[in-house]
Amino acid sequence: MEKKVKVVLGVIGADCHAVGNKILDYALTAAGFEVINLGVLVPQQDFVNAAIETDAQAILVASLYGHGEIDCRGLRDRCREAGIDDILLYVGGNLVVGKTDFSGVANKFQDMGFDRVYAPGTLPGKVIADLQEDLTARSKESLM
Amino acid sequence: MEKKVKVVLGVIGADCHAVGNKILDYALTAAGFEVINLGVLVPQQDFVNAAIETDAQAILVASLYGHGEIDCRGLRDRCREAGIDDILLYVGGNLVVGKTDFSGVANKFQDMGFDRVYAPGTLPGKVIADLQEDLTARSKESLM
Amino acid sequence: MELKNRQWTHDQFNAVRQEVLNHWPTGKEVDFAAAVKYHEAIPAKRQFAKRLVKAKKNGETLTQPRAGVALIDEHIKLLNYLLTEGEADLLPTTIDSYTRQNQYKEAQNGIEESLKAGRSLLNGFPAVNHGVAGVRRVVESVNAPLQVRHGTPDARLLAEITLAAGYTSYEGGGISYNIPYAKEVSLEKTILDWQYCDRLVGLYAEHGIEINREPFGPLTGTLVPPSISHSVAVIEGLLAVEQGVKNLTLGYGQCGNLLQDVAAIQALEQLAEEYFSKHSCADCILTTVFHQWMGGFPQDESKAFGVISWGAATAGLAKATKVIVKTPHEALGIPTKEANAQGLKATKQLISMLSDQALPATKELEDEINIIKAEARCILNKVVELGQGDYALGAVRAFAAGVLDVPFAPSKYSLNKILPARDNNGAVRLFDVGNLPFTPDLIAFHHDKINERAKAEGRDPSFQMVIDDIYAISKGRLVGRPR
Amino acid sequence: MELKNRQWTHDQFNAVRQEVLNHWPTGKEVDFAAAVKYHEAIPAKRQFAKRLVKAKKNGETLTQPRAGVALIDEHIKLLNYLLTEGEADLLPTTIDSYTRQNQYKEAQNGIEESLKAGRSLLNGFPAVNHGVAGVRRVVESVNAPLQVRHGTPDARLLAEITLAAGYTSYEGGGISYNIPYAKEVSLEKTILDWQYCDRLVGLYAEHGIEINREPFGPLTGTLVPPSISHSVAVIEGLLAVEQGVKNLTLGYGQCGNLLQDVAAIQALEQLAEEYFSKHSCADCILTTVFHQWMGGFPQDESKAFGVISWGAATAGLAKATKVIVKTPHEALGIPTKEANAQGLKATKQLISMLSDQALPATKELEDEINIIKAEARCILNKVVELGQGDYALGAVRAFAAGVLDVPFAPSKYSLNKILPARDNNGAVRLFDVGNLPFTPDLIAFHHDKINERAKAEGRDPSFQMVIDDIYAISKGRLVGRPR
Repeated sequence: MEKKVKVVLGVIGADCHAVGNKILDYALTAAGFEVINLGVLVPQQDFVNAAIETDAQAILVASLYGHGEIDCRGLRDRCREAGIDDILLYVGGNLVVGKTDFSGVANKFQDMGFDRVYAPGTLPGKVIADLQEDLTARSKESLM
Repeated sequence: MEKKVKVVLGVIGADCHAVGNKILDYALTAAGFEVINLGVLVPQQDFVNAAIETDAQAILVASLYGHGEIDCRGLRDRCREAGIDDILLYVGGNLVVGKTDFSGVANKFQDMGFDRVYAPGTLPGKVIADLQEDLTARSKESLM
Repeated sequence: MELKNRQWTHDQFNAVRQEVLNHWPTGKEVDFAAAVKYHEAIPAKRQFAKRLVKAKKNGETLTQPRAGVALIDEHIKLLNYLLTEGEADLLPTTIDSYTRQNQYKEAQNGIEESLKAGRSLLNGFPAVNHGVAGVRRVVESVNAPLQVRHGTPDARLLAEITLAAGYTSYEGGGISYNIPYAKEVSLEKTILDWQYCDRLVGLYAEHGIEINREPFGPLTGTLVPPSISHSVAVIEGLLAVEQGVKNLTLGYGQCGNLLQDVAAIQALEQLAEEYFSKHSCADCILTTVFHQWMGGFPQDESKAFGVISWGAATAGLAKATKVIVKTPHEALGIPTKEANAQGLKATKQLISMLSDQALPATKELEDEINIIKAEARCILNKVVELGQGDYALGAVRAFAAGVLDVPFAPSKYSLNKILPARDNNGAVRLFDVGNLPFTPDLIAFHHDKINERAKAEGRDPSFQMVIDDIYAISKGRLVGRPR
Repeated sequence: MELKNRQWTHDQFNAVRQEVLNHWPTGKEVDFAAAVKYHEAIPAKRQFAKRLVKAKKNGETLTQPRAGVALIDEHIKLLNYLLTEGEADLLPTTIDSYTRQNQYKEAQNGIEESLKAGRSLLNGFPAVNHGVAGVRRVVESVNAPLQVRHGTPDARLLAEITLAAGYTSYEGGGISYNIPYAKEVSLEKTILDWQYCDRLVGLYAEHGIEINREPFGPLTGTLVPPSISHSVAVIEGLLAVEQGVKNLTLGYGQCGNLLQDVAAIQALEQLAEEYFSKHSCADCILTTVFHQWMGGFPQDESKAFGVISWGAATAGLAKATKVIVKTPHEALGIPTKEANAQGLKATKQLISMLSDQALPATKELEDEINIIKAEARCILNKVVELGQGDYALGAVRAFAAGVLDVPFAPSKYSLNKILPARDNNGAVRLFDVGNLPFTPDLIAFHHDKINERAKAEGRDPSFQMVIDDIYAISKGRLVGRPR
């Protein structure tokens, strides 16, 4: 039996809305991933700790209450410090308050070290497809 | 059998809305008046002619499309010229466009020679009561 | 010409046409053969009839605003704004008041004054004055199906010009654009004039051009019982079909009681199908239009949104093919384009949210549908009897006799003997059935409904109820309860 | 203290009270005897319970907004604006997030920062910090019934202060303010803490002061089937009554399908009456609250008006005793007072217009009511069985077993095994019933409803439907159809 790829999932910050989290958990599990779901109200360090403990290959961060920039800044550094610099970091949700140009938001989060940045309303299927693509690319790299 | 008091009723100007006119016709008739209803689209002179022909004691003018001031100006003069200077002149409806202070509107129409000026939404019962009061006052005057 | 419900011959039509096209200089621009060619090139997505048929098939309810200004470029801008920002499915061109009275000189003056003023001084688009070439600029600049909406008793030249210019739908009818819009114009004249319009649409149909026709459903817009407006709609539909119209939209104006309104839309479609098949008009495609609340509106915009939304919800639950949308400025006069788009968007939201629901086909709904149909049958059968088999003659005689009677109509040709009032649930009933040829059962039904309300209010049934109902809406209510 | 659904003794209550009143310095201001005197002087028209009872008797549906800012004077201005301009019948005081987490220091900081900034930097009114005297300034400046609305798992001190200050209604419950609002707080703790709040209300009742209590109906606000939220409402109601509460408002959040929503409000009242009389709680007066759409809102204000109006119409047709109103700014965060008043006015307009109508009591409505009641009975009877006759213990065990299960709840104490999805008409059903103790008939009912939709969509029933439903509202729709 093939070993499942593990991903850490959670809602960062002080928001209790769990709908997207539950949906993504279900969809990722159905797509064959092993999901370590930290639920809501998750501090940065908990994401890193869970990734190390479970040897996960990706951290999927959701932020829903508009303070994503503050909550997410420094997460890549924490990963680096913990020795998992190469882990995939994805982020999505309502990353800023109100309507703003999304490409600016995406650039900002990419500069903060996120590999993928999703606009509000992104479907789980898109995230899964990206994850499979990025993981395949990595395994090819490691074979070279 | 007592002879009924006659009143002339009509919507002045270029408006086709007949709801209030029909309501007032019905209510006045039920209250014992004989109503000469000229309907909608009535020019000033038609009100005066109808009052003379029928020996009416009041002319009730409705104006619904906001141009009441233009349409009603000079009606009292026409009555004077036609020798029915003492006829009761009432006016009501949406006399001006938009929301305005009603007391200003009432003063303006009183200056134009109207005995009673009604705000939008006045109930027929009020008009009937006023009519009965004014007619009683006049008949007392004529007995003195 | 003698009034009869019979298709005009080409000779009859052409004789009148010569005269009509001379009413105003732009009439000379009308070239029928060229117009047919022009229509042939109009893509399906801009054809009113095709869009309605598609909506009916898919169970959609389409949104349509009212809108029109004096000048061509401003009118194009307005329509495109309502299309993109308002997400309207169908677009109108509302005609100005002068054109409605065939006062083309005054309309011309309005155009010139508007040019000087830099804003529209007319309350609609004077299509006759702009002529075929001018109107085509609108047709070619707006990527949506376009309809002429007006209120014109004699709309023959307007039809010639707008249809030649590529409009694919035309509102109005010989009864529905007379009784609520005129005082002393005879029904014979308006029915004849609208036979002309229908025949024109029929001519286009003979040349393969499908143009949608829509009698004006709401009539006076105030407490009109569904069976009355439905009877007029069916008659105007039959007259239109006789002249060769192949695509018809029949309308109804919201009364405010959900059950009655949903029943009314369903009864309208069923009645039309029944009478059309009875009179071998089965090749005409039928759709329905629901008019949001036509009575007085609250001045407060939020409250107006409430009224608009209730109309939208009812249209959606009734599954009307389209809904004519009001604006939050309704109480204040002609709306800004922004307010117009707001009404459209609120409506669109509700239509979408309710797209998967209908009011269930319960016994209560069925009963209400049956009442409306039974009443309309009484009227329609008496109309055809009075007309000795002819609906055109019958309609004229029925209005004279009060067999057809529209409450609160300004026209002296409406007898004005019936008195509508709301029942205890806000449905529109008849406090006085006047001369309507109802069966004793139906008369008793109305009587009982009014009595039920009277009892609930602790007063005797009286005309005061009618008065109270008229004034109720200014207090935000449907039923005028005693103070 | 051991968890049991039994009225706390005075000794038990007083022991805890000493501790609670010491959580923050303002706790010392609470003087129960003085508070009772204060309440005795509050006129009837400012008493929440009395206003609700009157509304229930008259068949009214009252409007209530959500609103709260950091500073007392600004909060008074806000409430008075919503009263006069928004025509609200009932007024709230929404509590800030720090107070909800018992972080009174942070709330104090928020007050000071707000004073400096000249605008509210808190998302609600920090009633604990303002203390009894401060809160009374609000009570004495607003001429309407006032309720505390929050989302506080441990709301004991907040209850002591606001009730002593003269508030006459208090929202929340041991389940409904835990499962959707917390992640790791145990149900035992929150149920005990809410027994305290209920007992406090019961103490006021013993002194002749009637205070309304309202469990939070909508839970997570996303695809919660009515039988789930109703079961929680009945349990919280029974727990409250046991502690001496005499006036209860049970709530439900709009699902969007008219028939289901109207059925839900009626089923809620019937179920509560059934279980209350079964458990000899018949002297508690019951009313209902309908929450307008709790899911995602369109950013466009006109579309938001549409959503608000649909909630208002449903509340009116369902004859709920009150409706909690959203604002056209819902999608954008905390609304301006103007937007709040707009939502209230649109709602008021529809409530008034529909005051004479209800959805008729058809067989279809009856069937839907019966389904909801049958499901809730399965759950409630299993809860009491698991608790060996005790609803408090039963609730804790039921959540552990998935007999009670709230979809999309953040709390780890909700098993999260059930999966809701909409049926072909947009009603919320269960795609996966998880461990809910439903009869085979009920399970088959849900299965059939989901299959009916799957067939209409030409796909197999799958979790994709749940995902599509969640995302549907962003496209203005209820049911997420395949692209």
